[in-house]
Amino acid sequence: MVSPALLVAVPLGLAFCVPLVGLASRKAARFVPIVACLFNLIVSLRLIPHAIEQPIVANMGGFTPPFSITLFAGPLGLILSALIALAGFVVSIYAVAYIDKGSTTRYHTLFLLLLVGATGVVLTGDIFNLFVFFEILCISSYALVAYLGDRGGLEAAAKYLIQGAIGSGLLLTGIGLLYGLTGTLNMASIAASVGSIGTVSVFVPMALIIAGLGVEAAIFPLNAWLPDAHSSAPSTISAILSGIAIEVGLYAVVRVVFTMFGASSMLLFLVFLGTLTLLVGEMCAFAQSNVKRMLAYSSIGQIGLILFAISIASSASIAGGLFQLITHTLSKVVLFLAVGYMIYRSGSTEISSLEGIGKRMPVTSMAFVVAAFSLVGLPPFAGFPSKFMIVRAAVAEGGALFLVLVALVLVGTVIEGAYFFRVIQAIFFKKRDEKPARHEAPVAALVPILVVVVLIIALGVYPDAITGALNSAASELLERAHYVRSVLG
Amino acid sequence: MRTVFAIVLLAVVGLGIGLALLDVPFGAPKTGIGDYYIEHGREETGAANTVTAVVVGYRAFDTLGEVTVLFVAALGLGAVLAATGGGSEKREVEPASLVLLTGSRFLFPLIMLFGAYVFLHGHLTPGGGFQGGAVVASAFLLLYLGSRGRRVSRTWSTATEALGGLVFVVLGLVGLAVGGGYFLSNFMPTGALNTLLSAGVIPVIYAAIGFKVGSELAGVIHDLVEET
Amino acid sequence: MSFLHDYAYYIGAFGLIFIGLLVVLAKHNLIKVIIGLSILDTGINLFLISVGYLRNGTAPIFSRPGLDASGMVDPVPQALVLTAIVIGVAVLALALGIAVRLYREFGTLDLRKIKELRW
Amino acid sequence: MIIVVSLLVLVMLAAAVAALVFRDLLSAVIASCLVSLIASLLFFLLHAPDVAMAEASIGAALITAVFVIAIRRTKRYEE
Repeated sequence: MVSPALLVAVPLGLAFCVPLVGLASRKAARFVPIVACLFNLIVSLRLIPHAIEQPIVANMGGFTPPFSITLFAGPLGLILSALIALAGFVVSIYAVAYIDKGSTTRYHTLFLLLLVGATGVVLTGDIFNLFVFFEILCISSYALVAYLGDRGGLEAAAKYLIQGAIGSGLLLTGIGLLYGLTGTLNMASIAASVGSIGTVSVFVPMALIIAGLGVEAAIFPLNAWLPDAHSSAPSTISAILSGIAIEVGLYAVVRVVFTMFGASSMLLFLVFLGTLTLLVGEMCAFAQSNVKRMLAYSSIGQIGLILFAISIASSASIAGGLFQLITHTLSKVVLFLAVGYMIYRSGSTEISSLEGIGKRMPVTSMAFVVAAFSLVGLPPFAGFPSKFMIVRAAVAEGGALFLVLVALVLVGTVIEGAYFFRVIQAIFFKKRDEKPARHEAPVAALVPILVVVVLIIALGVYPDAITGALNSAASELLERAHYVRSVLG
Repeated sequence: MRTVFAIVLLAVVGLGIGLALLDVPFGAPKTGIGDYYIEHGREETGAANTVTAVVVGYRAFDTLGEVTVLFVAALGLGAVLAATGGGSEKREVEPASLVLLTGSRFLFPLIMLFGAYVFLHGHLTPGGGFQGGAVVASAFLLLYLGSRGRRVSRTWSTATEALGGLVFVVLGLVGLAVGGGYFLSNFMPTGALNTLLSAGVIPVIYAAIGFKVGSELAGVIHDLVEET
Repeated sequence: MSFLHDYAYYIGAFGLIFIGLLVVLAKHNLIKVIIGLSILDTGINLFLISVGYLRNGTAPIFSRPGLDASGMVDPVPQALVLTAIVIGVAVLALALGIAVRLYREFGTLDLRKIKELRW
Repeated sequence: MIIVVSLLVLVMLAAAVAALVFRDLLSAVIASCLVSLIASLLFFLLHAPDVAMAEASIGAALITAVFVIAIRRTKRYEE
């Protein structure tokens, strides 16, 4: 069995190689991220069965925890790292042809480092190490948002950077307080000792850490940066930010709340926050006329839905929430990648300018439709079983409160359906006078899109393929004592 | 309006932190992982400087992430400033004074030497790769202030950055291969305490970090100065 | 006096954090905001080091034999702050790069005006 | 000792306030450099010589230089 440290070390080493390869040949440098992602995908998928039996704990440097930094490769971490590698793989194939402006070697290095940061966050078992990898993720996303150097991108990057820096300041203050209180940084040993400290003293660092991470996770009052950043970045980066970065932020919040603090009193608050985020995101998305901004707001809505599902904190709801997370990543990757070439061909990001593009780019448009249907939750796509699981789990909680919340979630879904149908209508059913020739996206872009589309359909038809792994990921989150035991022995 | 809102928000946050701080008394002895590091740091890593033992020994993985953060920022800065190289009119360069010119030529090698000293002695005395790297970068800053003609070659500095990071990762992987299956484990003999050739891989890693940080910070200055 | 003895460093640290956040939240000039971030970082670092302090302690370096290990200050916050300083500098450098580019594109550093100029 | 520390803290906070109110960005940067320098002294008094070195060389010296270069490339006064 390979050490999970390789999941971070090998892509990181390859990322340091990209500029060196780039000195020799700029063309060759574009393929390094593909290799790194493929490696991570294979290793993560091979480790998942082991991790379901027993979480793999790797101690850095050979010291014993809590004195070393540990990597905790449980089912949850490995599923997410496989998802990151998959999305990175698909997007980096697409980027080979799509990214042709600016210093492309720097783009590919930053892109790979962003994925390294995300992988580190989902695997680490140390709160300060989480902060460090979080910064890698954030700083490379600031730089990539500004990559094109146009007005919108620069402004969005500046806003994103300021808000992100405040967030990481809060996070670091929280970590400092927590270290002062517990005398340790290892998440398992914090979890073991947090019960013996006064409630107020624990609440303050927890609030600081959640607020700090919440900026990146785009939870409702902290998400002002997101629509600009996601809509101004190059489409490949929008896909990764939307499909990976905010999910990783959400993972960090969930990990901190569930495993580190075991804060069951926070959960109801997070359920409300999730519902609120969902409704705000979907309503704002409905009001947009720019297709990329619409997708960005839709990401806020989806994050709200995932937060809602996970915070219900029953085994079924967490599994549903994680399934929704996977669905969202796959769908958003397809949507942003498809939209990338649609915008390129039509020359504008307005929804109205996409009219009739279904005739010019039928395959890309069909991929867009599949992903949109999946996000809305229509069968036979992956979004249907995931949304169904969430709704069923929420209703099973019982009580009028959850029925109301489920109703609100369904309202959100209806709004989501409405704005996606509006776009689909523009793409296919609006008539344009002239007869434009067919002009598809290049094959290098279509292949990755179609691979994910096939995955979306396969998961929709046969969801049982991953529900087993998701259930054990859910129990990893719910059983704190088991987490502490497997790290500290 | 915005200022008032900010102050109210900060007051609430400050009150909460103040309450939590009552449980973290200033200057009192605390029982945490720090005691273990002080007690066992010398024999487990061979570094006389316990802070270095923690930074490059126990928490070397953090440090790997940290050099990556700086790498990301230097690259990102380069990418942002390089994007759409519009009109690149040459800016007028006022000549530096004779004192600065001569001084910078004289001081440059001395500062470089001092920087190398700082990062090579990180396991013995205060200092290390980051401080030494910053000193090296300040030598380049002086070069930019003094002799206007001399420039860092961005190709070479990028290569140094990437190689420094690569050395760190490869040392970690060698540790994984021969050091009992642990990434970043100290596989070299730790030697006698308080000598230059002690603490196993720590001086090697700190030297790599020193070169890397120095070239990254020099590259940041270069990118901003040359930006047109 | 004993109040100062106990809280002087905490007051300094949280004073800096407070002022830094105030600059970031209340100012509109981008470079001023970045200065605020730098003050915020310094305050957080000072706070972390204060957490690890031990009264009448010594620096955690065995520079000569015979130093008492029990009287040393906690090395962990120092290691964390080393990391945090470098990360802070990385963010500041990138932010300044973006500010320089923004000025070239918009001709102003005022965040309100930049918003108006857009499209 | 405590009087020295209190005075240093006071000067540091005053410098930070100065950085807040100065309209001249160059003066504000110098004030924030002073904040870093005093913080580095305080680190030294807190028995953290490693951090003091890092703060003095990176936080006070280099980043101030980068700020000054950036201000030269943009505008000196806040409007």
